[in-house]
Amino acid sequence: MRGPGFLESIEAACPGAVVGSQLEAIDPWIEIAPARIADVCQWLKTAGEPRFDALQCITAVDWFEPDPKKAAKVTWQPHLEMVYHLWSTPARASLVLKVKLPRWSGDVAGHLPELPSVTGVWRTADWHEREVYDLSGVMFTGHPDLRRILCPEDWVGYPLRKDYEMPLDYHGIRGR
Amino acid sequence: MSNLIDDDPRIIEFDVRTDEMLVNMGPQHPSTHGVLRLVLRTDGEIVSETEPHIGYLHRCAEKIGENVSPRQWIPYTDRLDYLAAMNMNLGWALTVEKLMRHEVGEKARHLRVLIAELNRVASHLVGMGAYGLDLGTFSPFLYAFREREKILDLFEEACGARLTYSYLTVGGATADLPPGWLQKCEAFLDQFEPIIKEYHALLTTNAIFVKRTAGIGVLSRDMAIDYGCSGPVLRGSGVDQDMRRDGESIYTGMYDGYAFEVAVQKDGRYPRDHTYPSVPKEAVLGDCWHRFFVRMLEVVQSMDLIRQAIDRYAACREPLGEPLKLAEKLPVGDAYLETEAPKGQMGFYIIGNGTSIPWRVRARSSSFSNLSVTHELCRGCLIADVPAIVGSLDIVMGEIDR
Amino acid sequence: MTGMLAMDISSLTDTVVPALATNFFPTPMLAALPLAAVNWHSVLFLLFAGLACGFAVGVVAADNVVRMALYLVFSLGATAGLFFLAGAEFIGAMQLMIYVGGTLVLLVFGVMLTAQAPLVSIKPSSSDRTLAAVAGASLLALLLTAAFSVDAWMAPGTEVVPAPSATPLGMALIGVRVDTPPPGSPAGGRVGYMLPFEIVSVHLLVVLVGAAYLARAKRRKTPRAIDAVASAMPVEPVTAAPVAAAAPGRTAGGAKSALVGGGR
Amino acid sequence: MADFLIGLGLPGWLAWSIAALVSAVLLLNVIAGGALVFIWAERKIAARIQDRLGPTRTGGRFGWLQSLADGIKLLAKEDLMPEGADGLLFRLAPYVSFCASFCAFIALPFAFDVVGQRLNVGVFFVVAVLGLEVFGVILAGYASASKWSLFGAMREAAQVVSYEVPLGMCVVVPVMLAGTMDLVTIGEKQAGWMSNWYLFHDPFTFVIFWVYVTCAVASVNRAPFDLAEAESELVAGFHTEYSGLRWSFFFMAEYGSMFLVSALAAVLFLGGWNGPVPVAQLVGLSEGTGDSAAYFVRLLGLANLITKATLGVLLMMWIRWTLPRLRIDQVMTTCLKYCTPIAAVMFAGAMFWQLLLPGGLLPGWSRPAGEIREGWLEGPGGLPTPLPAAAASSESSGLATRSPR
Amino acid sequence: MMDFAVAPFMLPSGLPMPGCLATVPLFAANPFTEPVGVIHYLIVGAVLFTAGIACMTLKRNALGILMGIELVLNGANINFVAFSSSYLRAEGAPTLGLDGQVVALFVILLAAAEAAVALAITLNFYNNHATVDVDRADDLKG
Repeated sequence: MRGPGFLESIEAACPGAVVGSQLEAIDPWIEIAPARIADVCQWLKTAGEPRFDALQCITAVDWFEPDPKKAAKVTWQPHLEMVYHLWSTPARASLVLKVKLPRWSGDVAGHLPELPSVTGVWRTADWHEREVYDLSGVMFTGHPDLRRILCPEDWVGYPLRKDYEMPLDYHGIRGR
Repeated sequence: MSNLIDDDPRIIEFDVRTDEMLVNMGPQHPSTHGVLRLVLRTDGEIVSETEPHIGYLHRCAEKIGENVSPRQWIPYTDRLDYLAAMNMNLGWALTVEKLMRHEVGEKARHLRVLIAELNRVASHLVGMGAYGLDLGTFSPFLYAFREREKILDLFEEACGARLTYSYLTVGGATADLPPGWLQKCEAFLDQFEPIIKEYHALLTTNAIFVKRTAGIGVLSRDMAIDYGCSGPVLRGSGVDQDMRRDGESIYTGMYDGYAFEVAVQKDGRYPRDHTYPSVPKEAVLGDCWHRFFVRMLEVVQSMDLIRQAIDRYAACREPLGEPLKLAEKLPVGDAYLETEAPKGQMGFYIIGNGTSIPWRVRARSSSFSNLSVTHELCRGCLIADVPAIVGSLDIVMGEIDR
Repeated sequence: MTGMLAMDISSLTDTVVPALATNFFPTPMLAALPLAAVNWHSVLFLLFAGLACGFAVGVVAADNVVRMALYLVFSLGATAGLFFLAGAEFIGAMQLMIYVGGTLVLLVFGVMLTAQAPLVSIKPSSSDRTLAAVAGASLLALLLTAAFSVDAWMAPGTEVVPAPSATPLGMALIGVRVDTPPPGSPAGGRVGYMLPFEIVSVHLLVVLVGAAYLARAKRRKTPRAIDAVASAMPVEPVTAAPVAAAAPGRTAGGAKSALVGGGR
Repeated sequence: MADFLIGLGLPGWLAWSIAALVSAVLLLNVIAGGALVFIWAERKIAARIQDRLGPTRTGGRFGWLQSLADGIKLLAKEDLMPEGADGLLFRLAPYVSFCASFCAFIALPFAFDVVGQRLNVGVFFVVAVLGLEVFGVILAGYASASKWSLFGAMREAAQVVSYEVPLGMCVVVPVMLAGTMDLVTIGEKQAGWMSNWYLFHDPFTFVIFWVYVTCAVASVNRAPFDLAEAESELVAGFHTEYSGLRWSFFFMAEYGSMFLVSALAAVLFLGGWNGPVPVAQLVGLSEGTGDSAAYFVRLLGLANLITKATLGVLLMMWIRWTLPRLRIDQVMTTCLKYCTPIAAVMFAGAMFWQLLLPGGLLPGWSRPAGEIREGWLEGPGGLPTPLPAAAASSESSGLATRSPR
Repeated sequence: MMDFAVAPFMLPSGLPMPGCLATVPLFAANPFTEPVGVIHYLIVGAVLFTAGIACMTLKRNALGILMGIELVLNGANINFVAFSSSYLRAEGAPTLGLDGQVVALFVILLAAAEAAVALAITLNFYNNHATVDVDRADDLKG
């Protein structure tokens, strides 16, 4: 059961979860409400047809234009976007889910946006979410062991944010 | 005396009390491939818990991707999986072409198959040699590198570099193959064919190798899919998935017209297994031995693909075609593509915003997910098994830490 | 260890004609040598005895239990040398192999297993030390007076090189006494050791099985983390589940996004 | 040697002490020289197996001075000691290990009666002293104050101690066949054609030889059994913290015991100094016919034994560079479940073979009936009766030129 | 053969004066040239025996006591071998002959067995009380 019918089946299964969709893009995607991402993923993995039993990749994209001149011409509002690439092994089909998050929760700089963790659905999400937390600063609720994975434990700041400033020194090692 | 022990709440363990030891393996440990640090919680010889610490080789290549044009980022993809740089370049080039909906010519397509499969052979040779090193035998490592040197000579002639090539780029390749290269490649394949039997005799059917790998680190089918493992690690557990056949049409299109079988155990048997050694009886599907054996099958399969690519490349008359300009404008939109790199499925994700600089670049590493399975596989094994298991996953730290 | 060599030397020393030596080396060097004929057996005895007693006292004096074990190894090694010097070479080799090579390795294993930081060196208080020294000295004095009281033991040895004792010992252990009765011992009374030999072998078996049973890994009230998990590890059945859509040999059309529609 | 010095007019005891000193230094040179040659041979063989050249330039032609270069490097290297280490034990460990492997050379015969000290319990003494080497390892592991070296030391100690059992059983078979533990007599009884070697004495001894080789390789910690310095897990095991001269003592002890174990195999199973073809007998030379002939026969014997021992060492090197390493529990299972039971069964088989077919299978083989064991004749009714004193000494002295027994 | 007479030092009362022990001429002339007799072995045996007893009393570590036992057994062994050796036998004095060596052999074997059991007990003790300090082994006190 493919194509537009698939979209309806998701909406039927999880009413109110699908916020938007874009079917003409190179990789068509569906936008999911932040609070419902875990339920949709659970459904996709267990009840959906075809079963999406593998999570390929979780990416965090920081839509924020630091340069004021360009910021004026930009059409979108500054926000943080989570992109989930799923894969169905039996049906060899791919699916892209997107979730829009505020850059900072409650627009208070420093408070990380919240998002329910999908570690319960796919075990591989454990490390992927730790990397997104480490590099882009997103708090995953329900994650068993949310620590920095690539940067040192006591690193300050989230490198992949557009407005990230490289610290001048770290434990005496000069940054620039 | 015995009842005193039984009901005494203080006494929990009766065994000879060896307190749990936190033992560090790495980051500069000779057996882990590159700078990986494994913290083992051991009780005597038995490892009760393994925790990999990564990030020692983290260069934040993705941040740099947001400041350079796609063709300028090609050298960074070389440094991800430095043992199979050609496959990395190919993956990134295809992703950008997918975003720009650009089709490369026939000659470029066959050239890419030829070069990518040759690099897969080189990468698997390193994997085989290093695995022998992990299990304590030094000679296979040198046999493997002797053959790999010949492949590197071929690459050096093609693009001038031996490790980080930046040869396959967006829109084709930087330069066409020099005359006489195909004959040299064919000569290499002819003399390499019988040597595969040597590797099988040296390692695959070696009684001690089987004892050290068969039945060790068994990765079940569901756990492999659940942890996002891919490539030989996934196929070693019996999952019939290979991106060259099941991937996106832009990538499988490259292999259009190639006779090609996925090297995985279908209903209990490997394809064409009459020429390879039989599966030892202790080997369980999904253990270290099967992962190793799948890699050896893929080497033979890749050599077959290379021969077909040579004939098709020679048949193409028209010139190779120019790669895209350095500062090519990227359309608005995003594209994600997974290609079958030697270590597993290497995913690239690009978001274009109309300028020549991408808005976001993401590299999904196969070894990153393959390594995340270690703490499941190493639970309850002996210390000597940890390098055997980590070695069988064939991980490269450059790709994991990005 | 080179005790045997000394025995050959000593048995030959009395056959040498000292006069022959002097005319060949008229130089004063030879005359300067004060010792008439060094009895190598005595020199080696002094060496090994010194080692044995020195390291035995070392064992008592040392506080670090690992050092005590090391001194004990050297002391028993020197005792093996003494056995060789006394002509009991089979017992010397047995001491080296069973005692030093077996028992003490067991002891060192025991030390390694229990030598956690606080237990490695337990210092006895100084009052205990003096008490032990006094008791030891008095016991030693008592033993030595008893030893010196018998005149027969005081006389020096006759240095009769004994016949090799390995085979007679072996034969004695299976009940056939083949060694000629030593002069002066009662003629008949030589008894074979068949019964004690069998008893010791059974005894060893029982003791070692008992010791292994005593030190076995007993059942646990709360299973160790790894036992619980190891049994729960999901191991797939050997045959892979057949994949639903078996792909034809050639590469079929690429994967489609589920949203775009159109079958495989 | 001693008679020669006495002839010079030195007093007896001085002559004997110099003779003892000379033979001790000679034995030390055997180990040092052996280590020198074997280090070079190991590099060359490893290279050949791995399809490369190995050292070629040091010392001119075939890089033969490579070992000397290594030696100088080791001498120049600083002898480090980890700060948490137990000073006394750390310094003592290499010497304990080296002395154990050196002591065993005392009882090893290189040709007929060319032996440091002809012990009546030769075999037993060698196996006993081999067991002492484990103390050096345990001390090194404990004194290096690091978890990994302690792991390595414990593994090796457990392995060596448990492999002593099958090793002892394999060694007992040739002793049973020869009737004595004296290595010189064992070698002497295998004189003559190759068929007299104990290896071909009966099928059970043949199997026991291969079990001996496995246990020897394991008890010397080589090849598939080298758990102690399993680089992949323990980063060189117990001698991780050693460098410079101390490390070279462990190295020399390893090569010394490798040579020793293969020389013991040669004497026990491969006829020691008796070549496959009894050249000396064919040419008519033998012990008794004059001094220079005896000297030549012994030289030939020495050459035979050295070649056999070196072949054994080369075999160990060959195994090392081809086979991967076993896990510690697999090493233990091979010892307890394979080596020991096979050795026991073969030992029983050899015993019954000896009992039922004393003369051997082929009637042509003439084995002296009523084997003389250590001077005890088979008396009436099979009960061994002691030889009359005179006969005993003359019988054995016929063979030995000078030992008074 | 030069033999040496031993000055009688026994007092008529039979009890030797402790002070005079040091004056007993063990080696009449020079220890390097005089042959070794049984008495020298007895001295070494006595020293080892005493060291063993002192070690057993002094050490609070269970393994220290075990080592003391080993020393005591070895002291006894030396005496057995000394009496059985014909080399050390004085003129006409009877020796144990082979019996001495066989007994020493059995002592060595049984010491191995004894050490195994003792270690098993020590490990068990260590296991249950996380210490081998013997003074702490007071569980059975009333």
